[in-house]
Amino acid sequence: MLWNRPMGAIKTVYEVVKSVILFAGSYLQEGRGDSMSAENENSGNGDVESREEGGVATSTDRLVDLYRNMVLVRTFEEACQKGFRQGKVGGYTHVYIGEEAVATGFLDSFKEGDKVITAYRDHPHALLLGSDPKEVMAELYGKGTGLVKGKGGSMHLFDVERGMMGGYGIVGGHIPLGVGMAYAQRYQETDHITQLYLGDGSMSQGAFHEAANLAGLWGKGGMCPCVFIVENNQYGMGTSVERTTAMTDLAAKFDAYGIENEKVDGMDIEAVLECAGRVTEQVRESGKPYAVEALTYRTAPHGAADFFEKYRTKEEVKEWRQRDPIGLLEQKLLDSETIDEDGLQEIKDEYKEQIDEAVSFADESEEPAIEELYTDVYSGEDEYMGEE
Amino acid sequence: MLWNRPMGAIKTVYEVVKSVILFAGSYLQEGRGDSMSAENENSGNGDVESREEGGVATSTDRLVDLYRNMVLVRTFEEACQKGFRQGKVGGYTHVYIGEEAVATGFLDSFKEGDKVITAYRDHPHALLLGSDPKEVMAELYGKGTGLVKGKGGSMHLFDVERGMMGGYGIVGGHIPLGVGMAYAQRYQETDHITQLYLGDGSMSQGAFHEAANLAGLWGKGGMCPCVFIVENNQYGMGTSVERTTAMTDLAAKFDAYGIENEKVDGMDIEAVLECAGRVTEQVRESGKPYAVEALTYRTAPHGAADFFEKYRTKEEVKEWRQRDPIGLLEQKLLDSETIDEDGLQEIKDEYKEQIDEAVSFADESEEPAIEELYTDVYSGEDEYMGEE
Amino acid sequence: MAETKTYREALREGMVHGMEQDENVILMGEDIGVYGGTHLITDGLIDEWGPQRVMDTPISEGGFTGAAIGMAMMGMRPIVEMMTWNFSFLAADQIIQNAAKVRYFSGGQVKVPLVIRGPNGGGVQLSAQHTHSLESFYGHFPGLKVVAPVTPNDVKGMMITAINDDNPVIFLEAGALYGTKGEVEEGDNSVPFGKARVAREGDDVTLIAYGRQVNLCLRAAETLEEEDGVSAEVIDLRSLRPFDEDAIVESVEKTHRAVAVQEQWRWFGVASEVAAIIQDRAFDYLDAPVIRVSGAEVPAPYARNLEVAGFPSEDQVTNAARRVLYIEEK
Amino acid sequence: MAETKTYREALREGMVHGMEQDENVILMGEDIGVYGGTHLITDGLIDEWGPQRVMDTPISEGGFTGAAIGMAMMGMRPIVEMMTWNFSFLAADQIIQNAAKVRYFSGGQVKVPLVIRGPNGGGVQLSAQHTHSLESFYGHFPGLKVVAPVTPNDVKGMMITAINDDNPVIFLEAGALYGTKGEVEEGDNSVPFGKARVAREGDDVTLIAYGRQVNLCLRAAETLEEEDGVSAEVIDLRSLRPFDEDAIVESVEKTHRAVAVQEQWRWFGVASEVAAIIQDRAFDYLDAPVIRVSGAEVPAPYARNLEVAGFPSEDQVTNAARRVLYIEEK
Ligand SMILES: Cc1ncc(C[n+]2csc(CCOP(=O)(O)OP(=O)(O)O)c2C)c(N)n1
Ligand SMILES: Cc1ncc(C[n+]2csc(CCOP(=O)(O)OP(=O)(O)O)c2C)c(N)n1
Ligand SMILES: [Mg+2]
Ligand SMILES: [Mg+2]
Repeated sequence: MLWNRPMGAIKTVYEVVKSVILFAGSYLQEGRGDSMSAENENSGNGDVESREEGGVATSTDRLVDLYRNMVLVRTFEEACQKGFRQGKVGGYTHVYIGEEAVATGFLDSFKEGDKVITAYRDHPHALLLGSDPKEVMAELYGKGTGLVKGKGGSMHLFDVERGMMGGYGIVGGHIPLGVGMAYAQRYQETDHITQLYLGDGSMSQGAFHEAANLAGLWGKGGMCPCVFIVENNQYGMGTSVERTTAMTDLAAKFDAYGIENEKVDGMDIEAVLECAGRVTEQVRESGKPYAVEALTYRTAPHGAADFFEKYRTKEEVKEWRQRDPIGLLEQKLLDSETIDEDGLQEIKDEYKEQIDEAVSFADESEEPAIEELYTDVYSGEDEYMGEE
Repeated sequence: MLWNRPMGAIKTVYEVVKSVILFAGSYLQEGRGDSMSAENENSGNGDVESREEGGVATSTDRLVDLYRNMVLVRTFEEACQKGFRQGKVGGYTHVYIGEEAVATGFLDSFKEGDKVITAYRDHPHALLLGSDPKEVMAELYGKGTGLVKGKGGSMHLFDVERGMMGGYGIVGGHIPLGVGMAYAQRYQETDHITQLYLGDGSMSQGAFHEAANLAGLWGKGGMCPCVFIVENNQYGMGTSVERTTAMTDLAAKFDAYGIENEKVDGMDIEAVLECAGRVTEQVRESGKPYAVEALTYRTAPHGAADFFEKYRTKEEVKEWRQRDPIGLLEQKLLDSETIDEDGLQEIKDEYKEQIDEAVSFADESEEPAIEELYTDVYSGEDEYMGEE
Repeated sequence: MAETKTYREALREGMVHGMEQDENVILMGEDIGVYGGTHLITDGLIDEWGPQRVMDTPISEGGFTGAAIGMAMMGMRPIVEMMTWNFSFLAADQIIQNAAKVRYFSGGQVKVPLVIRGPNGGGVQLSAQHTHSLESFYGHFPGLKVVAPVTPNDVKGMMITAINDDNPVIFLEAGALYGTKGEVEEGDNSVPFGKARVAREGDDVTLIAYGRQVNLCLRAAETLEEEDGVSAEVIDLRSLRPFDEDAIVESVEKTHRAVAVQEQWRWFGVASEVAAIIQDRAFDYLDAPVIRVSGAEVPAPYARNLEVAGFPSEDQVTNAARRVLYIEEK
Repeated sequence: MAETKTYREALREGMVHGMEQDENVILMGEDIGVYGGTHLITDGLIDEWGPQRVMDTPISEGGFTGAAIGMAMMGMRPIVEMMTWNFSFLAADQIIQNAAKVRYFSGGQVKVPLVIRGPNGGGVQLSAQHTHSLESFYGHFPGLKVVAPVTPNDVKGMMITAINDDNPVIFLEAGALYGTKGEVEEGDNSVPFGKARVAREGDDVTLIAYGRQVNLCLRAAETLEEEDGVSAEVIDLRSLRPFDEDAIVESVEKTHRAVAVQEQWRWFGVASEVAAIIQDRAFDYLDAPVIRVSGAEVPAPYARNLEVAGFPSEDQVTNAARRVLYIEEK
C-alpha cells in the first residue's frame, strides 16, 4: 500500500497534517525486533565501493537500506509529534517529515571521523549516525536517560562519539562552528570532512555570510573540507524563499564566496545519494568547501506546536506529498520488484516496534536528578557560582 | 607643476607618505579668499542637465569645479594629518588621500533631500556636501565649535541639514542604517535617494549581507532607492581583498542579492561622474538599489597614526601614485588647455588659504563646555542617570 | 472605564493605538504578518493594515534592526519584534552601538524613536539558547530605555509611552504571561517610564521585583500573611532604565527590610543594583541585609524538573523574607 | 627571578608560552599577522610562527569567533583577538549562545578551550563606539570566565592560566596601559582565576577596583595617606567571573568601609555587585554605605576635556573615601 492513496476530503490544515500522521500510522503494526542500529552502522560506515564508482547505479540492497533509514526517521518523527500533542515532549520541537531523503542520502556518505552539525531540526541526523532512538526519544521527553541527559531537548541533540556535533537553536549560529570544525580537521591533518546542514531561511543571516566567506578563503589553501547542505524546504517558518530574498537561487549564492555549488532533487534519494557520494569525496580530496542545495519540502508544520498554516495552501502541501521521498522510493522498489508490499510492511512494522520501545523507554525513564541542574556549566572543577 | 614630478630616492614608507604631504604642501602658497562653500553648493545641487544627457562629455567648467572639490579634500586631509602629528587631532583619524575622485564624482549627483551615509573615512563626504571646513576641522580638534560639538571626532561627522547622515566607526555597522533610510525615503513618498558608501573590507561583515539582502528584497517593490558605493581601495587596514575573500569581484557579490552592479575606475573623475549621474538617476526612477565598485587606492596610511606599512611595498604605493586622481585631472586640464599652471596654482592657493583659516579657527576655538558631557544622551527631557 | 483583557490583547491594543495615531508607526519582524506572529501578538494585523504597516522580514535580526534605526533617524517610528529576545544578541551591535549612541555622537542632530519588543524570560522548556532575561544586559547602556511590564494594563500603557518616546526603548514582555488576564483601561492609558508600581502595600518587608516575578512575590506575600502574619509590600519596578530609586528607598524606610527577586542570573543583575541602591540610600534604615533571590547560575536546562528548580521559587522568596525578619525559615 | 617588561611584552610572552606548549594553540584575528597587530601585541609573531599559528582573518568578528568555537570543540585552543572589545558586540551571539552554553546543552559532551582577548576600556579619545568596559556585560553569563588583569605580571600569568583553562575565557586587557612597565616573573607564572590581589595594605578603608582603576585607587590611597593620614587598602579584583567574594568581605571586616571604583557605567555594573556582596556578607561590620564611583552615564565623548571629565577621577575616589570615613571632603 502506498503513501499517496487517496485520503478523501480534507477539512482543515490541521486535519491534513494529522491525516498524514494517522495514515502513516495506519501502516505500522507489530513486527520483527530491532536490527536498526546495526543497519545504521552500515550506512554510517558507508558503502564506499559503489560510491567511488560514482555510485550512479545504486545496488538494490542499498536502496532497501536507505528505505529502512527513511522509515526509521519518519516513524520516529511521527511518534515525536504524537508525544508533543500528548504534552510529553516540550519546548520547541521540529520534525523532518518530507525531507528524509536529504539527510539519509548525505549521511550515507558519512565516514568514521567525519563531523555533522545542523540546526534544531536535528533528529534524523542523530538517528542516522546511529544514536539510540531510545536515548533520542528520552531526550525529547526530558529524561535523565536522554542523549544529552535531558538538558538540551529536541533542538540540541549531540552524540559526539558518533560525529554528531550538535543541533543548535539560533538560526545561522551553528554555521561558523561547522566551518571551524572543518578547518580543525585539516589543521589536525586528518582526511575527515564536516557535513554542515543549514536551512534556506538561515542564509539571510550574517553568520552564514561570514562563515561561507571564511570557508571559501580557507578552502583556497585546502583547509576547509566542509560540505554545505542546504535543506531548502522552501520556507523559514511561514516565510517563503521568494519573500526572503530577491535572488532565490540559493546554490548560486555560494558563488559570492568562491564555493563550488550545485542543486539536487531532495525528494529523490538516488539523486541525493549520487550527489553526496561524489561531492563528499571531492571535498575529502581537495579540502575545499562545496555547497549543495537540496530542494525538498516540509509536509509537517514548521514546529510541532503550530497548526494554523496561513502561509501555504492545502493544495500546495498535497501537491508536494505526491513527491514524498518515501512514497517515491516505495514505488520504485515495487516497480523494480525489489520488494513487495509485504516486504515494505515488514520493514515498517520493524521500525514501528522499535520506536514504540523507544517511546516506552522514554516514558518510563526518570527525570534527571536535580543535581544535574548544576553540572556541565564548566569543564574541570565545576564552579557553580550561585547558591544551590 | 605636476604631482608626478620625480621626487628623488625614497628611503622609508614613512618618508613616502610624508613626501606626498610635503610635496603636496609645496604647491600651496597664499592666495584668494574662500569661494569654496559656494562652489560646493553648486556641485551639491548638481549640474543636472549634462547628467541627464548622460553626462559623458563633461563641460570643461565642470571639470574645473570637480578639480576644485578634489583639491579642497586633499588640502583638508593633509592639514588633518599634520594636525594629528602635532597631537592636535586625536582618536582614530582616517584620510581619503588618493580616493578623492570617488566621493567627488558621486556627490556631484547629490540632490537636495538625498542622504549620504558612510563609515569613518568621512571627511570628504561632509566637505563635499557643503559642511564648513572650519567646523569640520574644529570637530577633529575636539572643540565646541565642531560640526558635532566635539562629541564625535573624525569618525562621526554629521550635517543632517545638508544630508550628511553620519560617519560610523563600526565596520559594516552603518550599512543597515543606510538601507533603512532609503526605505524611509520611499515610504515617505519622496523621490530622494541614499548614497551609501562602504569599504571593500566591510563586505566581509554579516551586516553587509543582511542589509544588501534587505535592499534587494525591498527594491523588488521599488522601495529601496539606495546606491551602494564600494570604495574599493584594495585594503582593509593591512589586509588586501585577496586575503579577505576567495571571490574578489566585489561588484559581483551583489548578484547574490539581485542588485544590479558595475565597476568604475575610481581614479578617473570623468568615469566616476558619468557612472554616478546615470546610476543615481536610475535609482531615483526605479526605487531599486544599485551597486558600484569604484576601484581606487589609499596612498596615505590606513590611519593617521600608522606609518609602518608592512603589508604593502613602496613600489606599489609609487605605482598607484602615478594614477593619482588629482594628478590625472591636472594633466587633462593642462593638455586640453582648459587651464594653465598658474590657474591650477591659484586654485591650490585658494584652498590652502581656506584650510589654513579652518585650522586657525579650530586651533583658537574653545573646548566644549563640561556641561556638554551630559547632553544629547536622550532626546526630550534630558534624563542624565548618574551623579554629575 | 476598564475591561478584562489578556496581556497579548492589551499589548496589541497599545501598538494599534500607536498605528492609528501616526502612519510613521510600522511593525517589523519575522513572521509577524502572513504567518500571524509566533506568539500571535500581531495575528490578523496585516489583513487590516497591509504589508507596509506590518512588514515581514527575512531572518536577519541585526540587519532589520539596523534598518529600523535608519528609518527612525528619518522620522519613522518602527516597532521591531524580536521573535524572542534571545535572538537580540545578533542585533546587539546595532542596538548598543547605533541606536543607543547615534544621538550623542551626532551632537544631538538625530533622534531614534524606535521600539524593540518581544518576549523575555523563560518558563516553557525552551532550554539554554532560548531562555534569557536581558534587563541588565541592555539596562547597562546610556541612550537606551528599558522597561518590563507585567500587568495587561501596564503592557498597553507602557507600549503607548514607548511609541511616543523619541528614544530607543527596549520593551521586555513577560512572554510566559501572554495569556494572563487583567483589567485594561480603554483609550490612551500611557504609563510613564521611571515610576515603579506598588503592587501590594505592606509594612514589615519589601519584596522588589519586575516581570513575571512580581506575581511570584504577590503569592509569597499572601503566604507570609497567612503563615507568619507578616505584612509584605510588593514593588513592581516595571521600568529598569530609567529606574525609580525613590520608590524602593521610601518603601524600605518604612519596612526596614528588603528582598530583591529576579529570574535572571545573579551576577551583575538587577537585584544587585537594587541592593546597592538600598544600602547606599537607606543605610540607616536597614535592619538586615538586602537578600537577592535569582535564577540558578546555569544556562537554562530543558527537562521540566530542572527548569523549575532553576527559577526562583515561592519558598525561596518567603524564606528570604523570613531571614531578613529574623524569623524561622520553613 | 623577574624582569621589568611592558604590559604588551608580558601579554605576548604569555601567549608565546602557550604556543610553545601546544601546537593546538593558535592566534586568530584581524590584522594580527602581516600588519603586525593594531596595538602591536602580536607584532613579528607571524614571521616566527607562520600564518597557520598566527592567522589573519577577514573583518567578521562573529564569523571567526564562531569558527574558533568550532575549532575549540575539536580540541584546538584558539586565542582570538578582538582588535578592541568594542567590536565584540558583533560576536555576542557566538560568545553567549555558543561558547558559554554548548557544554551545558550538550550534556557535557564538549568543551570550549577558547581565549578571546583584546583591549578593553577607553582613554584615548576614541569616542562613543570605541569606548566600552564590558566586564559586567560578559560577566553576567554562566559558562564564561571573565578576567581583567592590570599588572604586566598578571597579564602574563592570567593569559597562561586562560590558555590552559578548558572553558571560554573573556580576557579584558587594560588597553590604555599596554606601554606601562612592571616586574614580570620568568617562565610559567600562572595566576589563578577567582583570587583577588591586595595591591596595597591598609586599615581604614577598602578601595576596590580592577583594570586601569586599580592604579587610580593606588594614587588616591597615597593622597589619603598624605593629606588625611588615612590608611587605605586597595584590592585588585582582576577576576570578575569567578569572583573572589571572600577577599573583599575580609578586607571590609577589617576596615569597615569600602569604595568600589569602575570605569564602566554604574547601572548593573561591577561596583553595584561589590556593594551588594558587602552589604550582604559584611552587614554588621559596615560603618558606612559602600560608595560606588563610576564613569559618567553617557556614551564616551571625543573631546579630550569631556572624555577626562567622564572617567572616574582621583578626587572622586579620595572624596568618596572621605565620605565613608565621615571626614571633610576636599
Ligand atoms: C536568530 C534566530 N531568529 C529566529 C529564530 C526563530 N526561528 C526558528 S526556526 C526559524 C525558521 C528557520 O528557517 P530555515 O532556516 O529555512 O530552517 P527550517 O526550519 O525550514 O528547517 C525561525 C525564524 C531563531 N531560532 N533564531
Ligand atoms: C567591527 C569592526 N571591526 C574592526 C574595526 C577596526 N577597523 C577600522 S577600519 C578597518 C578596515 C576597514 O576596511 P575597509 O572597509 O576596506 O575601509 P577602508 O578603511 O579601507 O576605507 C578595521 C578593521 C572596526 N572599526 N569595526
Ligand atoms: Mg526552510
Ligand atoms: Mg578598504
